[in-house]
This record gives sequence, C-alpha cells and structure tokens, in this order.
Amino acid sequence: MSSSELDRLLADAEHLYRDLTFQSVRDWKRRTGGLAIGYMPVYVPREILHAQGCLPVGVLGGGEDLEIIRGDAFYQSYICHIPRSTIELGLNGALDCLDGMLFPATCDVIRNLSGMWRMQFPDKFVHYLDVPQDFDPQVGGTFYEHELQSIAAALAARGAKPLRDDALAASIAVFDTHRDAVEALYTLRREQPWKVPTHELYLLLRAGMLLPVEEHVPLLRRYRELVLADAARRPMDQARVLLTGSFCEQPPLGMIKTLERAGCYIVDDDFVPVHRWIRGRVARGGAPMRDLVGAFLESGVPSAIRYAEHGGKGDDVVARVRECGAEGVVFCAPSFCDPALLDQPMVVRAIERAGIPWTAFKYSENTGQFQVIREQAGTFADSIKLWSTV
Amino acid sequence: MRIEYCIGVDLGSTTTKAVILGADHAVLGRGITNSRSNYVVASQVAMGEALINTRFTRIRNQLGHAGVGPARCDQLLGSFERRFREQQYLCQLATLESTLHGYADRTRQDPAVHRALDAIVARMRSESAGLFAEGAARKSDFFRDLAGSRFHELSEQQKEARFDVLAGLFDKSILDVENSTEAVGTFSEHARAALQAQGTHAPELARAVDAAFGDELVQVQVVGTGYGRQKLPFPEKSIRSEILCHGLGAHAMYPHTRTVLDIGGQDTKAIQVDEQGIVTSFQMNDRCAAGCGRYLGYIADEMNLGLHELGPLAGQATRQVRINSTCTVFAGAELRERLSLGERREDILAGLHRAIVLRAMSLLARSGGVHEQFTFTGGVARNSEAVKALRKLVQENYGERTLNISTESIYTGALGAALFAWRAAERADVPEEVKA
Amino acid sequence: MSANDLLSCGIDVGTSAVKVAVVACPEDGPERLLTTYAERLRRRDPLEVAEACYDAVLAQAGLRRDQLSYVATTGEGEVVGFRTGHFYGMTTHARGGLFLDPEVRAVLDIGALHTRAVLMDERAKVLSYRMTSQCASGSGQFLENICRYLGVTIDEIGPLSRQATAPETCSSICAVLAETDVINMVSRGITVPNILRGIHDSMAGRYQKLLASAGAKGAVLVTGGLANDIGLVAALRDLAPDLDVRVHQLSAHAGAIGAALWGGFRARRLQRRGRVARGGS
Amino acid sequence: MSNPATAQIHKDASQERQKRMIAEHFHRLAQAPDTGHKCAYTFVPGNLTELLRTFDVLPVLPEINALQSGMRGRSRDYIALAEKLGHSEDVCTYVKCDVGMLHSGNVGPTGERLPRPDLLLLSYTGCFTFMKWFEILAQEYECPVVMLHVPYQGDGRITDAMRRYVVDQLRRKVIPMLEKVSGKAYDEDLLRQHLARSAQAETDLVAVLEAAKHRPSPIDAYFGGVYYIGPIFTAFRGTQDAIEYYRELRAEVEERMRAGKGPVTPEGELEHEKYRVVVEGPPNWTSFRQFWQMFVDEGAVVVASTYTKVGGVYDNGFRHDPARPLETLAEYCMGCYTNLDLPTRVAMLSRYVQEYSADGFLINSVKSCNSFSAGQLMILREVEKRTGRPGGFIESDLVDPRYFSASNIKNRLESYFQMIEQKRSSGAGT
Ligand SMILES: Nc1ncnc2c1ncn2[C@@H]1O[C@H](COP(=O)(O)OP(=O)(O)O)[C@@H](O)[C@H]1O
Ligand SMILES: Nc1ncnc2c1ncn2[C@@H]1O[C@H](COP(=O)(O)OP(=O)(O)O)[C@@H](O)[C@H]1O
Ligand code: SF4
Ligand code: SF4
Ligand code: SF4
Repeated sequence: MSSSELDRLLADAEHLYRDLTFQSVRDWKRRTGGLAIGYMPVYVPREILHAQGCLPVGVLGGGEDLEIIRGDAFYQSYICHIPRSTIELGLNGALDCLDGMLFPATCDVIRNLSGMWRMQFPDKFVHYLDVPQDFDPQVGGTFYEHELQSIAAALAARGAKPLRDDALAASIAVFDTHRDAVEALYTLRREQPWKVPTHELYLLLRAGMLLPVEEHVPLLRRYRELVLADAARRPMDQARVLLTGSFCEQPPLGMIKTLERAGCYIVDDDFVPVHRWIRGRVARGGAPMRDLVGAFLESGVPSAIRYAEHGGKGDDVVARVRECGAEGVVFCAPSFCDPALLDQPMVVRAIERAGIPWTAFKYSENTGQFQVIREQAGTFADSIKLWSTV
Repeated sequence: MRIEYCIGVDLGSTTTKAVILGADHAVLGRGITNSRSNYVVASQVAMGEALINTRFTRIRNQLGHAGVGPARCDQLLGSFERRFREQQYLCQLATLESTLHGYADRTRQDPAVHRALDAIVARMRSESAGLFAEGAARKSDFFRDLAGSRFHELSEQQKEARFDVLAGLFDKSILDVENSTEAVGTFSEHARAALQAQGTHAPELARAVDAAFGDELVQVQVVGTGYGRQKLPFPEKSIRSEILCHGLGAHAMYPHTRTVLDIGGQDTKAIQVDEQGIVTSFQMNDRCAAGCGRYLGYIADEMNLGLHELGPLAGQATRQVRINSTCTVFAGAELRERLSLGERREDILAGLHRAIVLRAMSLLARSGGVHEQFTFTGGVARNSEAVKALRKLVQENYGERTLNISTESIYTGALGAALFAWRAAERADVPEEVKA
Repeated sequence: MSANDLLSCGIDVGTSAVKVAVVACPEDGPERLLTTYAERLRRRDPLEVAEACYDAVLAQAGLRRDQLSYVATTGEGEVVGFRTGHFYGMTTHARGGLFLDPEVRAVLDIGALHTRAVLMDERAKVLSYRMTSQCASGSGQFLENICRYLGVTIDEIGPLSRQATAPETCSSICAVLAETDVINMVSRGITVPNILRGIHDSMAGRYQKLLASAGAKGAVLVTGGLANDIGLVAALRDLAPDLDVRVHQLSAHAGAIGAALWGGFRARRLQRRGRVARGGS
Repeated sequence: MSNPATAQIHKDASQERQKRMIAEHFHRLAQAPDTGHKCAYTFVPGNLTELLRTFDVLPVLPEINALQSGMRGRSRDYIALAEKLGHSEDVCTYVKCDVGMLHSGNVGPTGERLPRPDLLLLSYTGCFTFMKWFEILAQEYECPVVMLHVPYQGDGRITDAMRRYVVDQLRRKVIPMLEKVSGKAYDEDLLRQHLARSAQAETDLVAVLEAAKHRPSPIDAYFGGVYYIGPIFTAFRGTQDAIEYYRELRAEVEERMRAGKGPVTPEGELEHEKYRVVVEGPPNWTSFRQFWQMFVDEGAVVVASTYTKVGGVYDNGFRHDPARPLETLAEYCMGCYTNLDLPTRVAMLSRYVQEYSADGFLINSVKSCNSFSAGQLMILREVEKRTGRPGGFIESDLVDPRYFSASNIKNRLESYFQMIEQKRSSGAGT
C-alpha cells in the first residue's frame, strides 16, 4: 500500500533530520571520495560546489535533540542558539566529515563564527562568503563574481575539481530542476494543505540539506505522487497562515506540529530558504557564472538579510499572502535573531496597512515547551475560524 | 584551657555556614543554619552552632584523653548529640507554640484553632524522641523544615480548623522563631538537659562535658563571605569575595584540585585554581533560579519531599524524563503535568537533576573546562543524584577525572574565609591587606 | 429556564485552579449565566478535579449531564475526555470579559503562570494580544511564593498592600529568588505592606507594558485569579491612569464563562446545521 | 551627567574646546532648516565625514544621539516607546533608543531639535544592524537613501576586489547622490585637503592613546578614552578644530606623563595606579559614571581598549592618505574595529595586554551588540592563553538601564581584582 511507502519515506527523512552524526555524508564520501563542504544558513550558491564535485552539506544547528555542553562556553545567553549548537557539533566530532565550512554573510553572529571556526579548527577550510548588498551588476555583481571565483579556486586548491563553465552550466540545470520540484510541493500545499502537512514538507526540505541533489529531486517527486494518491488525507476546518521569520535558526519539529494542531494550515513559509532563495530559474543562456550572479542580484528573495530600500520587504510579504491565500501571518522568529526581529516592525506595518491579521512569537531550536505558542497560535486560529464564517 | 581560633562565615542565599579553625588551621567546629530575613541573626546562629560543634570536638578530645576508645566515644557522643539536638528542637518548638498562639490571638481565631494548635504541637512534642532516635532519617537539619513538614501533615489531618488558617499561622510564626537567637537556647542549658535525658550512666561523658565547659574560646579574627557578604556585620576589610574563598577552601581540602564547581542555592560557580589555591578564572551564573540549588528545593517542595530525599529517589530511576521548561516555576508545573500523565516521580527527578548538571557543565566549559582534580562543593554536592550525573557527564566530555566530594563540602566557602582570617591575623603587622 | 434555552458548560482548567460556569443561551436574546464554581488544584490531578468540578457545578445548578448541549474546555482543558470542544484561553477570556462588562474592549488575564493582554471588538473578536512567556516572574505564582515567605495568606495580600505608606522597589526578577530580595527587605525593617505594594508596583509595571504593547485603550477588565487582588489592581490603576482598569466579582471565572458562551454559540450553529452536539461526545 | 565634556570636575583647555565644538555643531544642525544646510544621517564606523564636508553636508550620527540619550537618562523611555511600537526586546538598543527619540520630537543631546535628514547615507561598517536601522529610518523619512556596502575582512585582510567594490560604490553611487542632494560638484582637491587634516589629528590621537604605556598611565583609555575619540569619530574629522583639539590634548597628556600623574576621573585625579587593564567592548552609557567609579574604587586604570577603535583603527599605522582619496576612504571603512575578523581582534587584544603591560583584560559584553559580543567568550580564552594574564567577563548593555545590574557587576569586578591581587601577592611573597 502506498501509505506505507509514504511512511517509510518520511521515516527516512526524519532519520536524516535527527542524525546528528551526519552518517549519510560519511557514506557519500566513502562512496565517491569527494569533498563535503558544510555551509551555514542562509544562502550559498550550491551550484558552484556541485560543479566542482563537492557535496554541499547544510549545517542548520543541532536542533532539539542536541545537548549543549561546551557550546554555551562560546556564547552569552542573549545570542541566538544556532551558533552554539553548531560549535557543539564541531567539538563533539560530528562535523569531522566535512572538509570545509562556508559562512555566508547572514548576520554578525555567523560572520563572527567564521573567525571562531578558523581559530578552533585551524586545519579545516573555512571561508566567509561575502555577498553584495549592492545589486548593480557592474558593482555588486563584479564583487560577487570575484568572491565566487575565489571560493572555487580555494576549493580547487583543497582537492576539488577546478571550476569549469560546462560543469557549472550542468549544475545550474540540475538545481533548476530541484527548484521546480520544491516549488511543485509548495504549490500543492498551497492548493491542498491537508495533502502536505508542513511538518512533513519540512522534513523533506531538511533531507535536501544532506542528500545529493540527484537523490533529493526524486524523493520530492515521489512524495508528491504518494500524497496525491492518498485518499485518507482530507481537509479540516483550519486557518490558513503564512509563516515568516524562521529563515536561519530552524524551529523544532514539535513547534511546527504544535501550530498545525492548534488549528493552522501553514500555506507558505521560509524554512530552509536555501532551496527557494532564487525565484524562478537560474539558467538564462548567458555565461553560467554571470547567470548565477545575475540570478542572485535580480531574483533573490527579499529576506531580512538582504538590504531593501524603502519598504520593499513588507510589500513582498503582503504579495505572498495574497498569492498563497493566507488568512493571516505568523511571525515566528528565533529569539535574539537580529535580522528577523529588526525586520518585523517594518513588515507588520505593511501587513496591517493591508488589513491582514497577524501574530508573533519567538522560539529557539531546542525549545521544548510549546504551551505558550500553542495558546497564541490557537487563539489566532480560533479568531480566524470563529469570525471568518460569520 | 585557652584556645585561640579564627572563624569564617559564609552567608549564602540559602544557608549560612561558619567554620572555626584553631591556630594549627585544623577545623575545630562547623555550624550551619538556613539564611533568614535577618543576616545578623543568621550569622550569629551559624557561629553559635560552630561554637557548639567546637565544644563537641573538645568533648571528644577530652574523652580521648580519658582513655575512652573510639567506638565507645562515637557511641557516647552520638547519643549525646542526638539528645542535645532534641533539646534544641524542643526548645524551638516551645517558642513556636507560644508564637502560634500569639498570632492566633492577634488575628482573633476561634478557640477551635487554639485547640488544633495544641493538638498538633503536643503530637510533635511526643514524636521528638523518635525523630532523634538512633538511626532515624531526618528530612533536614533545620527546624523550619523539620517542624514545617510535620506541622503541615498534621494540619491536613486534623478536623477542627481550616488548613489554610493553620498554614498561614505557621508561616508567620516560623519567621519569628527563626529570627530569634534565644529560640535555640544555649549550649550549657541543652548539654545539661541532654546529659540528663540520656539517662544511662556515663560518668566519663559528664566529666568530659564539664571539662569542655572550662575551655576559654578566644576569637582572633573573623572573615565573612558569600552572597550576603555586603550585609554582614563585619568591617569591610574582613570581607572576601566568595569566589576566592571557595577556591582557597577547596584547595585546603584537596591540595591537588584545579577545578572547583560550587552549586549553591542561588548561584553556580565554576572556578579554576592554580597549585596554590589562587583563582585563575571563574564563571558564575545568577539572577535566575533555574540550574541552582533552589531549583531542587522548589521541586522538592512541589513533590512534598525533603531535600535529603530527592537524590536517593532519583537514584531509583529507570530512565530520564526530559523536562523542557527552563524556568523553575514552569518546571514545577510541567512536573505536575508529567505526574498526572503517569510518568514516574523517580524518572522525572532524574531528568531534573541531569538538567541542573547540564547547566553547570556549560558554566564549567566557559570557565576553562574540567581539570584534574575536580572538586564539587556547595549544598548540591550533598545530593547523590546530582553527583552521579556530574560524574557521568564529566567523564563523557573530559575523560577520567578524580572527583572530590566531601560531606563537609557545603562549608568550603566558610573554610576559605576562615583561612583568610588566619592569614589576616598572622599578617596583622602588614596593614591595608587586600581590600574587599 | 425556557424550553428552547440551550445549556452550555465551560471548564477552565488552570495551573492552579479549575473554574466552571454554566450558561443558558436562548434562541434569541441575551445569554444568562446560571452558576459558577471553582476549586483550587493543590497538587491534585487536574483531570480529576475538572470532573469533580463539573459534577459539582451541575449539582449546584440542579442539572444532569445529558441536559447540556455543549461542554467547552479552555486553559489546559484539551485533555478533558468529556468535552465537546476546546477554545484557547485568550478567546474565552475575551468573551467572558465582554459578558461581565460589555463596555470593555480589553481584558488583562492574570493567572498563576501567565499573563495575557487581549484586545477585542464589540463582539469579543480578538484583535491583538500579548502574553508573557518563559519566565514566571510577575505571575500569580510569584506572588504566592513571596506571600508564603512573608507568612501572609492570599486573601490578605490585597488589603495589606493598600496600607502601604512607602512602597519598596523590588528589583529581583526571578519568581523563585525574589524571596531573597524579600528577606533582604524584611531584614532592613521594611514593613510587609510596603514590600507587597512594591511587588505589586513592579508587577503592575509589567502588565502596563503588556497592555500598552497590545495597544489597549480605555476600559480594561482584569480577569483571572489575580483580579481578586485589590492591591495589584490599585497599583495598576495608579500606573496606568490613561486606562480605566476594572474588575468584576466574577473576574476569576471569565475564562470558564467565555468558554461556556462560545460553546453555546457553536452548539447553536451545529444545531442549525442539523448536527446536534452533546456533552460527552 | 548632562554632557560628556562636563563629566570631569577639573577641566583642561582641550575639554573646553571639545565642549564648544560640540555645542556649535549641534547649533548649526538646529539652524539647518533656516540656513539651508543639508544634513545627512550616517554612522560612526565607516563614516565619510571628509566626503560629506567636501559637499558641505552636515553629518548627524544617530548612534551618538543614542548614547547621549543613555547618558542623559532618557533612553529608558525611548526604548520603552520603541518596544511599544513593536520593536523586539531582543535587538540592539541603540536602534530602539533612536526610534524612541524620533517619535518623541527628535530633540538632540544639547536640547536643540535635530533637523530632518536630506539624505540617509548608509555607509556602514562592521554590523548588519546598521542596514536594518536605515531601512527603518527610510520608512520614517521621505528622503533619498544611499548605501555603501563595506565588505567584511573575513580573511583578516583587505583584497583588491574589496577595495575596488567600495571605491566603485563611492564613485558611482555615493558621490553622484551627494552631488544631487547638495547641488555641488564633487571637488577632489577639497577632499584631499580634508584628508590631510584628518591624518594630522590622527597622529596626535595615537600619541595620546599610547601615552598609556607609561607607568603610571596619564590617561584612562576607556572611560577617559571615549571623550578623546569624540571629535575624530564624529563630525569633526578633517577640520581645523580637530587638529587643534588633538594638539592641545596631546600636550596636556604629555605634560601629565612628565609630571608622573595618573588619569583624571570624575572624583579627581587617580593617585595610586593599582591595576592596569585592557578592556574589550563598548561601555555602558546609562550608568557610565557609576561604572567608571567601580574601577576607580579599585585603583584600576584602563590602559587600552578596543572600543576606542570602532570609528577607526589608527594605532596600526593607518592614516587617511590625501594621495589616494577614495581608496583611503575605502580602507578606512574596512579597517574599523568591528569589521575585523576574530583572529585579528584576538591578536590586537593580546598585543595590547603585552605592550601596555596590563595585569589582565576585561570584557564588557553588551547585550545589544552581536557585532561585538558574538565570540567574546572565545576571545577571552584565546587572549588568556596567549598572554597568560587573567581575563574577566562582565555583562551589561549600551543604553538599556534594565541590563545594568550594579551589584552584579561590582561583585564580578571585585572578585576579578582580588584575584589579580592574590596572584600578585603570592607571586611576590611566598
Ligand atoms: N542534604 C542535602 N541534600 C541535597 N541537597 C541539599 C542538601 N543540603 C543542601 N542542599 C542543596 O543545596 C542548596 C543550598 O546550597 P548552599 O551551598 O547552602 O547555598 P548558598 O551558599 O547559596 O546558601 C539547597 O538549595 C539545596 O538544593
Ligand atoms: N485574592 C487574591 N489575591 C492575590 N492573588 C490571588 C487571589 N486570589 C487568587 N489569586 C491568585 O490567582 C492565581 C490563580 O489564578 P487563575 O486565573 O485561576 O490561574 P490559572 O488559570 O493559571 O490556574 C493564583 O496564583 C492565586 O495565587
Ligand atoms: S538566527 Fe538570526 S541572529 Fe542567529 S545566526 Fe541566524 S540570522 Fe544570525
Ligand atoms: S525563568 Fe523562572 S527561575 Fe528564571 S528568573 Fe524567571 S522565574 Fe526565575
Ligand atoms: S549592533 Fe552594535 S555595532 Fe550594530 S548598531 Fe548596535 S551597537 Fe552599533
């Protein structure tokens, strides 16, 4: 029966999600002998790594199961959780399988972490990936291209294949299919949220942090087929919400489930954003590197970590709400996450102007108590439900 | 005999400890009481207890001189001390009784309340011998806890007056009792009564007690430390940082120690010391009760247990239940929830102990890790389960380490303070010593 | 009670007490509150207490279980087996608050662990809210702990606080460690009324912030157990002169009343749709 | 304390001068709506003061306003207001203080109203929050915004590509925008003249800060230091006033040094220098004086600090170079302290501990600022390891008085200094 295949598929994805030893990465390395390169949120151009024969490995902190013992020695209480659990993973050996780490320009915390990593793990390849906040192809574009070339060169010096145009073009094509597959699931969830519970979608996205893209695409497609065929998944009377703010430190699975149980259908979100960072396709028929840079400059999502002049952000959220037919917005940001929390009042302003109800709460990746969140989400769902039908 | 001594007082948030050192820096006596609303009283009581304990030490010495063998000596002293404590308890109980009635009068309670109080106190009085019988397990060393738990049990059982009223009266009265130095009585008074109560003929004991009475105890210097040290009735130069005292105290007990963890009622400290007991780095966490001894105290209250019972009970766990709340109060609520969902008390407790130790682990990491040898002090070191969890986590994260724990570890800070007192006394010619 | 009255019971399972209410909802016309009941948990199993309270309130109202059309839970009541449906705390406190005082557009629910400021419209639709989280400082439990230490019973808190002459600022933020602060104060000779009022002031400060950040204006009804604390309410009034802070003698039951009312509302709807809800389903 | 320049009881000529400079500047700002002076809001780290002056545009520095609000005891209300407007408890309090001030009439530190910006010049260095800050301000003001993105020294160095990126932005974005706003053409020679004056003052500033190598130190390089960096970090770099201020200051400090005097503190001169420490991290502004006093009470002098490098690191030899006007501005921006990677910060602190013969170093970790704080615990251990001197750690905040716990900080400082003392006495004695 198909549901058991579905169950197995999900169990596998959950297993990957909970495996704090990165066994799948170790297996991949044994199989292929390639380099595994870790990267922190939010965005790195995986196409480059892929074209050089490396496995991009998303490192999204330690999640809810990791006990922090030494990581707290690195961070004060008022700093978000993800860097401490990442350090913990580094110290407990879990990340030994990585040949290097990329720290994209996400925020001051991740930026500083790059230097800490270099001091703590002097033998490993560490690169701080600066991304431009100037989106002029001549200015920011030139800088970014240079940055990408220098990563490619550094990786090659560490034993990766040198970056070649044809390989990069091929990698861009593979990731374009991946983007399509992810988008297809998001579309399905938007249309029939009962078919694609968000905690399942989330596990699938997370699997994509570890699996080679060639394996992840079929997984996404198979899941879609299975749930479409699963007649047991029937609609319930739930409120449709867009969830925003969780782009870096990831919420615990229990929190996503709590939201769903409290009566919300999440119909759009920004979990694991590397998958959906670039809207549409990257390949545009130019030189592959220029295409990749151009896509970043022109089609990158207006996330909190990207500079936007004059209110662009709020407008984008409003547009997304309309597009996914959400009845409300849930801001769900990591505690102490500067980019997300500084953005929030600006976005709130825009959605209030648009008359969209909203609610907000904070979490950390190891939050284990969801009572407050449940109550807030429940009240929010209650009010949408009780009043939308009157 | 004239005996010179220095005394160190550690005014903790939960308990106040005093240690008396003779001129050879050997410990003569220790005293402990719970910290209370009046710091002056708390330190007086602790010092008084330490002096009493010093007398006991002297009695033991006298018995030794008189040729009494160690086994007999233990037996004599043990029963003498139990009787002594019972006298103290009865004395405090009497004060409590009159205070209770006083408050009942003032709040115009009806006669049934007085009758209920009489019945409860009478019952408690009748139980005192049992409470202090040989081998009896007591919930705590403090009158507040001993009397409190029994009072509440008896109040719930009894029919004449409402529980709320009785509990309210107790809460008021116990404060007064605690805050009076008289309520504990004096050494001589209790010693005599204890001798009498002991009944059995032990002339050697009576002689030793008399001799110990004759000693003239002379205080040379006093140093205070601890959470409340700024409030101690001592001159400023007699006050030392608790971190330094803990470092020095631990070093005195275990000269090879390099890392010290102290978990007290309100704060946790991780301290690194060098081969001379000098602190080289430290970390402390405070402001939030989660992860400190008070957390356990609170949980014990929630479960209606004594502090002494927590560890052993948790030791019987078969698995560890993860309690997610970081806040002590929420943890209390979560715990009730878990209990009602059918989790076992033991398992929940084991999880809680681990949670505390995990917090301490991160503090240790922050202070520079765990080095050989490792010493665990503070009230929580008395808790067997906390020790077990700590041992395991240290082993997992830092490898094999010698773990020093002493039954006297709660006195570490006071011991350090007393050593500082001797230093000051010995260097009295060096003016303007370390300014506190 | 008229024949087409529909009866609904609300059960608010709190962390420190269970509150229940029964309402009668006529076909048209205003709902009527029939009776309320409450019991403190005192470390008993909340489910058992909830059931006992349910029976007690029915006995008090002279009703049988099968006469009720809806049993609505709120608070921690999601696990109550005999419920018909569940509503979340802020939804019910808004409804209950509005029922008790139709002029208010905001409620401040102060319970044992959490405090919530809820804004609503004239139909009790929740417009916005703020609630405390993660830390129990300033909660009812916090106050209870302190009182235990001071040897004051809960009912005495309010009146004592009103006698304060020179409130002492309370700096400690922790609900557990605040007692050390209190020890300090007592040892400095500060009187109990001044201590309590200081604590009330600092709690009121938090609530005022909560209300302000929720955007409350005008009349606010305090609900939840701490509405009974006249000292706290007075402190809040002093601190937030721009708000009209009110209490109702049934404030502590607002959640239960609200749940009962929403239950009646849903039951009526289900009835109209031809699906009859029943207690125990 | 109402104004930094009045903090010290004994006033040197340089202090009087600084006070006058600041008053004049704020007065000019207040008059701007009438005089038609254009104003740009911009930030301290990576500020382009010389370039602004070239277009005769006056800088307004929201961070300075925020810290002044903290010192004047206004920040609590401002922050409360911002939080009420929906800003999170967790984020940088400078931003909230500024937002609160803006919504309370935008009255500056001298009591005069600040002008609305004609331009938001987002030239930001070393902190992502700046970017958000101006996104927020851009919502409040209908004025042009120009952004200068300064890349981070992720590898501890400035590459050609980085320099080119910044210069390109200056040339193609910032300068044209300034021309548009001011109506003046870009005059590179004028810029060179400003830069030459900057370099001169910078040399004197370095001499002042390095005077602390002397024993006893004639200055406090943290609490006193924040006054010394005032002019050069804010609106005055490249002015004649600044040159004179630093010349005067340097002479005064050198005189104190010759006379063997200690630093001037709020309580008068510190006579007995008992501990020498290096401090990392910004100070707390709401209890600035109390905080300083805790050091004074212990006889502790701060001999070097990193905070005095946030608006430019000069003691490594960097000077504004009139020969390469845009490149030098680019290098200046990229070289500010918080734009340095952690290994460089560790090296810098270790060097300070050694060169300034410090007994130890202290980190004041502020809740607001991830740019400074994320990683400080590691810095602590690394510097301890490299120098063998003990490190201390205290926590507070910039302008949120809720996070300044005096008893807590005092307790930690006391323990810290007693620890140094104990170490010292046992080293010498037994
Ligand atoms: N016999 C005991 N068994 C278990 N825990 C104990 C015992 N005695 C004290 N404690 C724990 O120690 C804590 C008090 O530690 P202590 O070092 O006295 O603190 P402080 O120095 O802050 O007063 C109590 O909160 C309690 O959790
Ligand atoms: N008269 C009173 N004065 C002060 N506090 C009171 C009073 N009556 C009840 N409380 C407090 O109210 C709280 C219970 O409120 P409630 O709303 O029932 O909470 P919950 O729903 O979380 O159980 C308890 O903490 C109790 O101490
Ligand atoms: S969670 Fe936010 S603050 Fe933390 S590292 Fe990620 S983006 Fe930075
Ligand atoms: S979280 Fe709980 S234990 Fe910690 S400060 Fe708050 S009330 Fe106290
Ligand atoms: S985070 Fe730090 S550097 Fe950034 S604006 Fe705030 S105080 Fe300044």
